[in-house]
Amino acid sequence: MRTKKIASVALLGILALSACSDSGEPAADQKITVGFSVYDMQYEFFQKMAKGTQDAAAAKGWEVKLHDEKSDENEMVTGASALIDQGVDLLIISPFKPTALGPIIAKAKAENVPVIVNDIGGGGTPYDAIVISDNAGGGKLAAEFMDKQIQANGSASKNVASITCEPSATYAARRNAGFKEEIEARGYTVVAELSGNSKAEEGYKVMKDILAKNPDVAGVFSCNDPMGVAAANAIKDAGKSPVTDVVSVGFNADPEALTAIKGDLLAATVAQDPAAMGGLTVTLGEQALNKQPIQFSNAAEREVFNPVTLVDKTNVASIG
Amino acid sequence: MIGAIKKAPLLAPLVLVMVVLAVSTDTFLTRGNLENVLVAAAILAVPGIAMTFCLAMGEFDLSIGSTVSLAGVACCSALIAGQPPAFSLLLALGVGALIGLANGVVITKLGVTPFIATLATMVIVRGASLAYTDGHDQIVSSPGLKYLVAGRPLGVPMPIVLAVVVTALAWWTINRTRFGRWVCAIGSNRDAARMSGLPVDRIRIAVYVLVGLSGGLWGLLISSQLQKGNGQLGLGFELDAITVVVLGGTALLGGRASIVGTVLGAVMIETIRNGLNLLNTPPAYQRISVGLLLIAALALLALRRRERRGAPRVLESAA
Amino acid sequence: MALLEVDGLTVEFPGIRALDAVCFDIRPGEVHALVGENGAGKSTLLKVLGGVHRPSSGEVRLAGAAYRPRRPADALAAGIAVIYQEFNLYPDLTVAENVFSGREPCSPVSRGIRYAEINRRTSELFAVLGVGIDPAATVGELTVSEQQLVEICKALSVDGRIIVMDEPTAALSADEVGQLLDVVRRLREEGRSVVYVSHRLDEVFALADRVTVLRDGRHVRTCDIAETDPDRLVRDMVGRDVESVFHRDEVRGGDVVLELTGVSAGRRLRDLSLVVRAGEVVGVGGIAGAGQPELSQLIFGALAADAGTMTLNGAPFSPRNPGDAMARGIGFLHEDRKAAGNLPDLSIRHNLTISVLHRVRGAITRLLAPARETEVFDDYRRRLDVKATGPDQLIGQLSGGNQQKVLLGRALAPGGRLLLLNEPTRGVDIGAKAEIHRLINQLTADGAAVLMVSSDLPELLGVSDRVYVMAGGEIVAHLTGDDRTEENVVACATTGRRVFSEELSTR
Amino acid sequence: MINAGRIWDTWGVTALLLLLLLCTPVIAPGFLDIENLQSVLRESAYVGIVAVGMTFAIASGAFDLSVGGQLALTSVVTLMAFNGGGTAAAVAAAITTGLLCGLVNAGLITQLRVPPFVATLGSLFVFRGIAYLLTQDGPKTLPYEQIEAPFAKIGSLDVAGLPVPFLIMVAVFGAGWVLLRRTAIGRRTLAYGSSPSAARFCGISDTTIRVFVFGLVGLTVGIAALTYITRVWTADGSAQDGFELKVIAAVVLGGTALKGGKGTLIGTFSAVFLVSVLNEVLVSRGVESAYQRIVLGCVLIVALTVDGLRTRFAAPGSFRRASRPTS
Repeated sequence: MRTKKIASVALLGILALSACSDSGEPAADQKITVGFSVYDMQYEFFQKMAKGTQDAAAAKGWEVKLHDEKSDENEMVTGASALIDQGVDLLIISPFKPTALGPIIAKAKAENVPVIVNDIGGGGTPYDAIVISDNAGGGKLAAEFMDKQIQANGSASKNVASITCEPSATYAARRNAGFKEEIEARGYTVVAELSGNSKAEEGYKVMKDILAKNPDVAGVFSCNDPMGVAAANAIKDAGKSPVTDVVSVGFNADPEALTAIKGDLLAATVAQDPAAMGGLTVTLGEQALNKQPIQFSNAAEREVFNPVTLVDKTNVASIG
Repeated sequence: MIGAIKKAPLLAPLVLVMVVLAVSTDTFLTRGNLENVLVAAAILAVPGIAMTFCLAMGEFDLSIGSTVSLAGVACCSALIAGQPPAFSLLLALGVGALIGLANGVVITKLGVTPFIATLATMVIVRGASLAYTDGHDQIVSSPGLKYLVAGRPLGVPMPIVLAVVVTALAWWTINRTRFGRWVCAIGSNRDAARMSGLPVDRIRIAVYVLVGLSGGLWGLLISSQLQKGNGQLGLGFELDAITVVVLGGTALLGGRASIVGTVLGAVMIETIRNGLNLLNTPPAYQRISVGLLLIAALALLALRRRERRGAPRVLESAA
Repeated sequence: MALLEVDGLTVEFPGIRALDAVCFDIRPGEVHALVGENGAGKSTLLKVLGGVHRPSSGEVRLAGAAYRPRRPADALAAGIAVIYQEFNLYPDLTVAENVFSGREPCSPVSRGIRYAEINRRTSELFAVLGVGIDPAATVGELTVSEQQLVEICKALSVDGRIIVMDEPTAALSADEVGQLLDVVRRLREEGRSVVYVSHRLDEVFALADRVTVLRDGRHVRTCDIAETDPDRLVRDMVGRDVESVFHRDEVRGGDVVLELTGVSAGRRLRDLSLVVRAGEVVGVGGIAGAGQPELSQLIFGALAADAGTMTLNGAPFSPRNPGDAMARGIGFLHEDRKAAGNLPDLSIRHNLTISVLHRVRGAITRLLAPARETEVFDDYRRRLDVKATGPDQLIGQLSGGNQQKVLLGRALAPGGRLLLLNEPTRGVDIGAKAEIHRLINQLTADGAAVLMVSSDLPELLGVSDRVYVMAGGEIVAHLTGDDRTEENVVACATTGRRVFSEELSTR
Repeated sequence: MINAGRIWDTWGVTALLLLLLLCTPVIAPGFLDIENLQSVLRESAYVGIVAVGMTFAIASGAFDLSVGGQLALTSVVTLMAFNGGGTAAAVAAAITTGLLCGLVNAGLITQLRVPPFVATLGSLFVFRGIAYLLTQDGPKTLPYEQIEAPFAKIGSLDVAGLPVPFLIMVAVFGAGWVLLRRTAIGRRTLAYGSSPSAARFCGISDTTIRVFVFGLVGLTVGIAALTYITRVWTADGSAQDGFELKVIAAVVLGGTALKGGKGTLIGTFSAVFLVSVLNEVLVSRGVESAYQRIVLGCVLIVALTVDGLRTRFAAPGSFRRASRPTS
């Protein structure tokens, strides 16, 4: 029993000792270091965003420290804080949970490190700027396209559906809200608004249920492409066309969506340009570092919009 | 009739839920919707049945969700590389079986507890799947693969055909063949099984291979639906498969297996999911209802068993 | 010509030599008893024969050829069937499935087991044994003695030439023992050899042709049963003289400690009335399943009474759980040491103090004080003469007798005036048995009251001052003085005769 | 032989951790920076705290699959309480909610007689479901304006160079050690896990143990939730998906056997840090997350293999439960 105690004290001692043997020299070199904390490198979208950021930074001769949040809010806070601890001059973050930005921003403020948020924001935190794809605007674009396509299909039904992500995904909620507002303004009814939890598997099942419940549904908007393409597959498996029978629109312009559009397996998707967004964050970061004023698209929220575009069969060849 | 109800205690609540849904929605009983439910249930039942073997043996396998992903990736990558569909399907099943074999060997030969061994494979296999795809979708457009979900031999959707065949085979195996009885024997008394000369390790490995195979098939069915494979598919599926078996009552029996219970469990879960979607209910309620259902069904079953014999035999840990 | 010869067999485990150059042989068609105290190496020998352990050196020859089983299946294939003390049955499978486990005949096409065939063959085997058990019944629902018969049936089904039984009567009641002995004789008539391991010398003398004594892993001697007698055998086993007759001190009836009046519990216990006084040992006998352990559990609060009243030391007593009973100072020893006695992952010290944790706490901190625990343990270790290497040994590492002493210590520790002892010497070797009896004597001399459930008739009659006999959940006899005879106990337990001596009969 | 086994049970993982720490200057320079070490100690706290409760659960022969749901629900409720009533309310809410969740589990197990595995699988769905319900309008957050609130500081403050969450974790481990080794209820928990039927005849009540163990798990979740949300400032139904596996893995890796009867908090403590240090080392080596998983999985298997092989080959001689003493 006693040996255990001694050893555990010893263990703590080692941890504490090694903590004291700190190298702690200030980062005095000239070269600017950017910390980039990214949502999850498992996704192509964020791989592209990281590439865009790294390329832009390299062009300026900066060094980039990359941190993968691995879709975990604890990892996000830990890793981003660690970047600040490592003495980065600028923090760019595409947060897994924007609501968890608070402690990171607080730490950055204390260390005088400017923070540029990429893609998803909110949480009421005083970051220096946020680059966002216009999620709500993208939803509106999707609604416009859907309306046009439904009319072109000659469908009489005014019933449409939407497949959302899990409630915690703020960005997806904005897409859905934008879509819903616009499509209802155009006289349609959203008869089903169900969650596919961002997962393709569930998007497929949910779409099947929607088709069973409202066989006359004329269009479906999915808040991300995995669910969008899955829903389109479900529509196809039910013997209908995801373009001419049930107008299927996704969001993100993932490669699978582009492939599907080319093959008439998806009507449209909303393209964001993650690489450009990454580049934009670096530009904004430089302005923040140099204390230059930033041109906000929405100054109240310190938002800088990166435009989204609608991709359908007509322009798919020019994308990606 | 009464005997049937006793053997499958889920039947009554299932009928009840169906009646409620039939009354409260006008679309539940349409042919298309019922087919939806049954197809989804069939896809869930197949791995559930394999997992039934595992739980009857007193163990469980957490790696099946990752197997789904890797098998799907294997199949789709092979198709993309221009391999014939038949080969690609077999490759996926082979990958599944191989993962099962690895589980079985680690558990029996290295003596690692199933919980940890399969947890580790779950992490490793998911990692392998992500590493191989580097996060990219493996998109295919293969009628051969599509046939697995969209095919309708004799007008019956292929997943249902598969599930019926698997159910029948599994029922026969578990109740009437040596292998099945040996699985139950191990679940009933592992030491005795060793002492009476059963090839315990080989049986356990075989069961894990079976679960791996079913994971491979599950991955194929999902990839067939979505026409793609990637590292994100099948997240959390292990819990779904185990839930179905637990709901079917096998976990409470320990040394007995209820294939019918598992199938009913799958139908029950999919019915509820479908019903809540038809009623436009938020997904939160879906989780709550599945949880409550699990507890209620098992509480009833435990109560009945307690009345019949002394203390309930219980799967408390898979050590 | 011997059927099986064991020559110079040595089995070593890390740190222990379980068997040391043991020689042993079995002739065709004989019952060969194997006796020895716990730890003498009997079970190890059986496990070598059964293919569980492999010998470090020495040889086993079966019908002249070397016999080296690598796993249990090899032993079965060679016609050696070992029935271990812990049954190797699957409670969830049917009788026939258990009997043919691993050797089920099945259809070459469907791979289906031929249930008709195994059920029929099982029935035939049971017919040979002279019993009727449904082959399709689930084993978990059978009684212990029926499960024992299933084990024997399993041995017959492999056409075992040599059937080895390890303590087959340990869990059986008197009449079931008789039935089992008949079965063994029948096996011998069929020309099979039986190795019979038992602590009960009366069975050995009733049954065996020859007997082999092991002590401390060594062979002591083998002889025809006619050439020896119980005293001699005991000497051989223990290596010294042991009182084989129970010696009970004179008793003075003290105050009533426990009184039950018309107590019932469901269908298992009906209208029980009994009295236990300070300083006396009250025995409870009967065939297995008559409700004796349930009676003790009811008094201990582990089984709820639904009618009747109990008093303890004159005060009303209605325990809702064992904790209540322990708080009132009642000690309890369960009959199944393995399943409901030992705490296998705990040290012997912790096994003992678990019943008195409130007494080993520090005064101020209210935390468990290891020093006080050790004190309590050392006290009982001395009183009970527990042989262990240290207080931190796991209980499973002790011999059965010493395990039982630790558990007795646990029962005594609450310090009460009433002890409920179920089968206090089951599975315990002769030396330890005598010590436990001596201890009971000593406890009652100090004024404790003991209620002892025992299926060992000599023990029941020898140790108890008064005996209650139960049948079908009722008390059917109360025997005192000269009425305490084996004949009375057996007759009352099995035939419906009722004998009430003294006070209860005048009620 | 036997002693070596017992020592490995308790100290094996600690040895591995020390070995890894000794190697870090070579394989991961920069790991020993003070901020980095603080970060490692801080980020593992919530896992470690719940692992204490889980060690008790597993030692009693059951495990609690619902801790992920409990953590999500407790975090959500705590944030709601904080936004409504400040620090005191938040702390009270965390402890009460966690405890309540645990008691619900205990109630299901003792009153409805559902085995723990099933009961907690069911309540996992239910707790998460309720957390989702409460956050249908979006995640609950700690507002940035509250940055100076004492509550918000819990997760980020250091005392004497040691992060507060880590200190809380150490305190919980200390309390847990005393509870397990030096109190009657702790001893009874071990006895119950060792043999429930024998424990019953030692006057140990099934209900008491279940209520204690699952209540304790809930309590630790409550405490963990405090350190967790003050770190991430947000919670919703999806918070820490898969948390239960993380915690159970740490406990088992630490040397607590799933069959019950044994529990080693020191092992659990080391295992928690073994996993996070390893993770940190892999990250600092720039290993991609996919490969990180593979390495972590392999380490799990290797660590448990040593234990598995030891019990397997030691079987005939050491008197473990698998082979009983012979007579």
